[in-house]
Amino acid sequence: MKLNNYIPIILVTAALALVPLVFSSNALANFMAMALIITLAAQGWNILGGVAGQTSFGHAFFFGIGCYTAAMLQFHFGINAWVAFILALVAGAGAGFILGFLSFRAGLRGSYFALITLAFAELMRILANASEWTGGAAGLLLKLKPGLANMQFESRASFLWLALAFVFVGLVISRAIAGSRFGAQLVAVRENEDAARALGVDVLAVKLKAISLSGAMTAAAGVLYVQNFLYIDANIGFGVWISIEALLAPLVGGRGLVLGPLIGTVTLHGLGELTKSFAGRTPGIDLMVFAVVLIGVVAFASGGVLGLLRRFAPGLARRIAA
Amino acid sequence: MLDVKSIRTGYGGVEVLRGIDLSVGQGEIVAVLGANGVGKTTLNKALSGLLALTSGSITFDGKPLGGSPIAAVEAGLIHVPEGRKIFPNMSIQENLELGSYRRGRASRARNMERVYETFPKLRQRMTQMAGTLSGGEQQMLAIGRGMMAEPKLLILDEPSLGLSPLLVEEMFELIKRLNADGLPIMLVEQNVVQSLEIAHRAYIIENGLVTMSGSAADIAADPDLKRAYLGL
Amino acid sequence: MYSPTILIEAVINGLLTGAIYALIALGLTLVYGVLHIINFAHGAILASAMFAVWGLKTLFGIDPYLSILVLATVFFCLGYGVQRLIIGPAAKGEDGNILLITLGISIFIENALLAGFGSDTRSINSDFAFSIVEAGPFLISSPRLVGFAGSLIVTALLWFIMSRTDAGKAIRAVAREKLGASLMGIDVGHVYALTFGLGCAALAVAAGLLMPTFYVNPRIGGAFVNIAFTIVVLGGMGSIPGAMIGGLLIGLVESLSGLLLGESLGQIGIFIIFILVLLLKPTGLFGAKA
Amino acid sequence: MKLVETHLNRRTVLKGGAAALATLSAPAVLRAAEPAPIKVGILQPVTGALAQDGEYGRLGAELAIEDINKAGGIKSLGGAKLQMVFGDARSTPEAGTQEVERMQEEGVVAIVGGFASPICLAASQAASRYDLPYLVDVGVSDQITGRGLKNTFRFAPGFSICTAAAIQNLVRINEAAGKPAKTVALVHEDGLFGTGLAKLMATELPKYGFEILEQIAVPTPSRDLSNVTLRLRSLNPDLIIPSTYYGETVLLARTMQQQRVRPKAVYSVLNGAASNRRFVAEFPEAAEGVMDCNHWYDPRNERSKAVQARVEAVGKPYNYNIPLNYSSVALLADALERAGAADRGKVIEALNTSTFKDHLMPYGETKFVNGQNMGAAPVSTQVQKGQIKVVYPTDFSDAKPIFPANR
Amino acid sequence: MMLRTETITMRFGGLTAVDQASLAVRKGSITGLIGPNGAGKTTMFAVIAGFLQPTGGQVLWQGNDITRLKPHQRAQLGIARTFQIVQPFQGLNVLENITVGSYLRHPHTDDAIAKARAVAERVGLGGELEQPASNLTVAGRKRLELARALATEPKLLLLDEVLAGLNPSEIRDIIPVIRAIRDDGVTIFMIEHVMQAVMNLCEEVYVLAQGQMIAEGSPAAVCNDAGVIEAYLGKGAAARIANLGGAHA
Repeated sequence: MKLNNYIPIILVTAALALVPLVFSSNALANFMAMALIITLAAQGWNILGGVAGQTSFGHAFFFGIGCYTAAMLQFHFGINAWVAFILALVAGAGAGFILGFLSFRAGLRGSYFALITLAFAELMRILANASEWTGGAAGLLLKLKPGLANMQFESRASFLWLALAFVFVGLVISRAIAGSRFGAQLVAVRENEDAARALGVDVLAVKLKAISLSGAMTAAAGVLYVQNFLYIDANIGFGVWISIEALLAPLVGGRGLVLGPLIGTVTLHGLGELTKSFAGRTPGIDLMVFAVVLIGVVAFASGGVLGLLRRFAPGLARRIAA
Repeated sequence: MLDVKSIRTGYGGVEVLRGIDLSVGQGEIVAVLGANGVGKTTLNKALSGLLALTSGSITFDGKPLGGSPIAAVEAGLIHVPEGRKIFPNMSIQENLELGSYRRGRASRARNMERVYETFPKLRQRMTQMAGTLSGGEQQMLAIGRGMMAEPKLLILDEPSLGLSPLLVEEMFELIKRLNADGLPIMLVEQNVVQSLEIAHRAYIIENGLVTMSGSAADIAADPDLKRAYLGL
Repeated sequence: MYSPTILIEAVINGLLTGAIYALIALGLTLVYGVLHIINFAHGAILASAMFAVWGLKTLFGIDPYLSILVLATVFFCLGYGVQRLIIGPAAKGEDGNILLITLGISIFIENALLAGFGSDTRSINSDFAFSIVEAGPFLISSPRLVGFAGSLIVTALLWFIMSRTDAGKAIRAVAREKLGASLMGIDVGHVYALTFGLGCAALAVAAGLLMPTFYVNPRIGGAFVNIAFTIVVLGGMGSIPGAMIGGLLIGLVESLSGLLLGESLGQIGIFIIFILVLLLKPTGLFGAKA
Repeated sequence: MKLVETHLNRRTVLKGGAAALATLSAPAVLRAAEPAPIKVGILQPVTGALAQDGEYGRLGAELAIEDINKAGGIKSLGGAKLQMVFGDARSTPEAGTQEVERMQEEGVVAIVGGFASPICLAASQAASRYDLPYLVDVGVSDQITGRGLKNTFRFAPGFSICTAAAIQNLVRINEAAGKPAKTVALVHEDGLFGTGLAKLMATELPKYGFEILEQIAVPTPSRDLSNVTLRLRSLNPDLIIPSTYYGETVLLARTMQQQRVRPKAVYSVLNGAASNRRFVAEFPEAAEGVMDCNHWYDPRNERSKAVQARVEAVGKPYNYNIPLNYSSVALLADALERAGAADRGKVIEALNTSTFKDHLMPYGETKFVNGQNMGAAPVSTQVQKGQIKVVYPTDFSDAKPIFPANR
Repeated sequence: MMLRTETITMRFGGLTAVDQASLAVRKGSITGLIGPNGAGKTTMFAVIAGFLQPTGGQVLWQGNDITRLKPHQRAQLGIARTFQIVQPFQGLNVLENITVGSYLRHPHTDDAIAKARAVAERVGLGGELEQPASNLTVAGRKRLELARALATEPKLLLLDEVLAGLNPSEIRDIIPVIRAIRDDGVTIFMIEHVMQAVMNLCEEVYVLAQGQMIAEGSPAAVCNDAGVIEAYLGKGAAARIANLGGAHA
């Protein structure tokens, strides 16, 4: 572990942590907290979809499992929020392992893998919408009891810092992976499974590790969501929106790169706010602009924001993308 | 017929052809020979417009050849690729029909009759899926499909590849027959001896350059030939 | 247990619905089979076609069945243009890019519909929509019979195009052997656009057949896309007969499981089929080996 | 307190709108004599899946603010005008929360709206962090007022009030007609709303002599309800009670019409379509005779008629979101008036002691118990000759129920 | 014997790619596998390295049956292969590419990188460590392919046409590298078309044609085998070449 590699991460995190101290806007803090939750989900996606190259259309599967595990444990059993959080991570990892075991062993790749993740997310959405345990379509509501023990906070800034801490851990994990044997094996599997096999990489095991880790990370984002809004229903937890958010951010920010999800989320959500501000009263205009920009980004800046940076400011890109 | 002047090209900055000159005249069989990986397939891709040139020129039938496969086909330069590249999900009949997709459509029926005469085996299996044919039959189909476009020049890329010795023999006989009707053929092969037996002229390519050229008989007699192949 | 009459009628209903599903899946499977991409804009394009049918009827009083001819042409051209001018050039051949672009197109269309029509659910009222054919004890909805017939006709037409015309053969050729096809002088970019256009035209027909009995809102595509995915996977990605038979099967499964297990559990059944097919036989019933 | 002029026509609406605009955009100097405006947060989803409902809600709130200001603002505060701070909840709870934070920063004194239960749940909770009064407009979930949040109030009836009233109304209507309906089939969406309702009906209705033949759950969205109709046809119930969303109800009604399923009555509860003007306009035949127990305005209320005229003059249907939001804003204005200060604590207090009556709804006096207005109740409506009529309770009805319906 | 295959048969559908092929590679040797295109050489390698499960026959590693082991397990045992069509990890630079190999025996990053650097040095890529793999020339990629396999510290190295596509001077440069690898104790089994290299390097050569093992022996002996010449140059070639030889003698 070379500290040098972690400097950009520390700097970015520190800069974000200072925001609520500089601007005392709760709306801003709240906006950032939501963006960070999505960043965390996207970081999970990025490990599997970006680094290991297994594109998932259904990360809502993990997000929802995180949401519901945390919510149900607290709601039905009154389990401490932090314990529930740990168990939600385990559930996310387990869900990843099971999904991976089934699909990777069956040899699913590319579109087929993407579709099966989608199917699992949808299946869970229907089940969560119908089951009494999950509160059905009305969802589950947690009691508002601010306090560190309950993972709830009076001030918006505190929650932002909590979310930031998670994202920071996510960044550190991603960075550590990038410089490790596991990371090298992930990229090898992404680029060429046969070549990886020839070099002694147990491809199935590596993919299973990746999907479990990815599942746990995205589940953590789900827990944060629940702790922030104290409410969850099937369309939030297992809805298509989070699958898309988790996938778009790394693709826009820079697929497979440590800071890709964070940069992507900030770009997309910043863009969303921007288009919303000049869209006027007609609903939908803002997202139309958003879609045009998205297509434009793909057409003219494949490789994402970091890819652009590489082209125009290679030095800077090197330093931050490491 | 075909005139290639010092063409250079390659993939992603790696130069594979380093200045090749060659020509094919009316009614000729010209063999382009060389071991694996010397750039024969790259040469074919350049000729048929799949690969852009970095420099050099290709003149076909007196006119410069545009840089797309469509232009090449329209001009009558038909390339039967290595590995046949037939359409496995379609019947023999359909494969042949697509041979005249861009050229020779008007006389499709007549040409098809000709192909079936040349390859009676194909006629028997007209409705069979091409993917279920044996290697030799697939090769015949690929050539037949090329003939459907009424080629002015036929480039055959490794037609003997993967065929049993008996079939290889048959294949070369066939090439000779096609040429006997006046069709110029550029034969790209690693099967030296048999290629030289039927070719009028030959080029030997090594590492993206033509290292020997001349009449087939001269080349066959050249002791350097064995060196080029067996490293002796 | 239900009486045989009900069971038979459920089977008929399932087949009638399944045929429309098949038509929607047709475009998806065609595009996947040839371009090897999953078109995320499929549902949004269906929604826009349904709005077009609704608009023609509401504004100009054009019967949905009449508008099919016009809309199929228009949507063919639109699809051709979108692939040729947007997806093709912007994707630069990378799967990840295509995914993002079709996603972007889908967001664009859905929100354009929202901006233009609002989020309201709309439907068409016509006398024909309520007419039925009485066959013994069975009451069969006429518009759905028309839908069934229309779907079969389109499938047959598509089958004819694919097997009898040069353009169709070129599409099949490109689907499996791009290099060989371009060496025959087939313009791969054109074939891609043609395929995309055909997929969109099939959606326009589906829209015309659906609207007399269904409703539309900007997000309606989602209701059909998942089922279309399931059909495509079940029938084998890229297979036209697979889409038709898969559609009928799924329609049947949905209808019977809805009747016997309840409508909600029926939906779960469909996803379980989806997952099982992917895990056990990813090539589907008629799919070619990868 | 007068909220609305008695004579209204399209021109005055337009003029009023223009005047309000002029006031807002007038230079500060000209308004210097007036007290500072009171900011009121209006939260509605105007993009996303619920956009259309959000637009109606916004319209209702806008009309109310316009009327209050024209009538001289909040008099106890020196005629201070209300100023709308609008937030788009984008049909998601998190966007709703985000807008609450923004409104809080802009200094609103209270928030009205939310529309959907999930948005209301999340937004009212976010507002509770700042003790910001939150008036729910539509969201019916019992959880909204069941959490003990001091800041959250709901003017409209919640789920349990609605269902209790629905059952009671049905029983009365049936009894009055000589109990023609005995057998019942329940068709409900498979979410908690529909399932909960069905369960309640299934336990309550038999107490009144009804026989439940079947409970049929349908998913949202449904692509095909032929089988459901098939089962209904074979069951041949006297009464069909659907609790589904708009699209499914339309589909069901049309399929039933097509398959010639003609029960003695269709009686729906909190249904997305049966009291929707678009449905009635587009499918007059399928809609005819359908009854619904739902939010509805007081058809005899003159002010409601006036607001309805203004809404219809701009080409919008007078859906219940409009009077509900209108009334909620008026309720807030009344609380401000009585609080005598734009102070959150005092407004909450004033709401808790509210006896507000000047609303457009068929409710009695407003009386909040744990945030729920106990004076609120749904009414039973019926589509009669293409018109949605209130048929029960008789205190508010403008037509008699046709039961059994001649379908 | 380090490696032995016994009557390996590999069928794909109706096609028999390898038919009852047996061979043996002696420890410390450089053994060659030659044959015309499409003879089944690469299929044979895939079977040995575990990428294909043979339809029939056995693969024996130091006397043990390893026919059922997975590729990564065989790599663990010490069997490394290169690919005929080089397959660098495009997203990684040269050093990282090699490190994927060296991680097999060195789980710690620093050790793995040190090992990778040493291997890169040895195959002559020392100057291009930071280059993206996609920037390398054909010769560079071949070296990278070799380096990656070497970095797994194999006992047996399967080289699939590492010389194909190189020019004579590049070939001259790489031959000593291969020999040095053997001298360090790595047994080498190579598929090669460049006969000059085969002659130069191999002690023992197997000839595969149409999926069948048609000859084995020293390179010189094999090259003068009439069956081999026919397999290579076509029917009747042996006689003609014999004539040519006579003419020049």
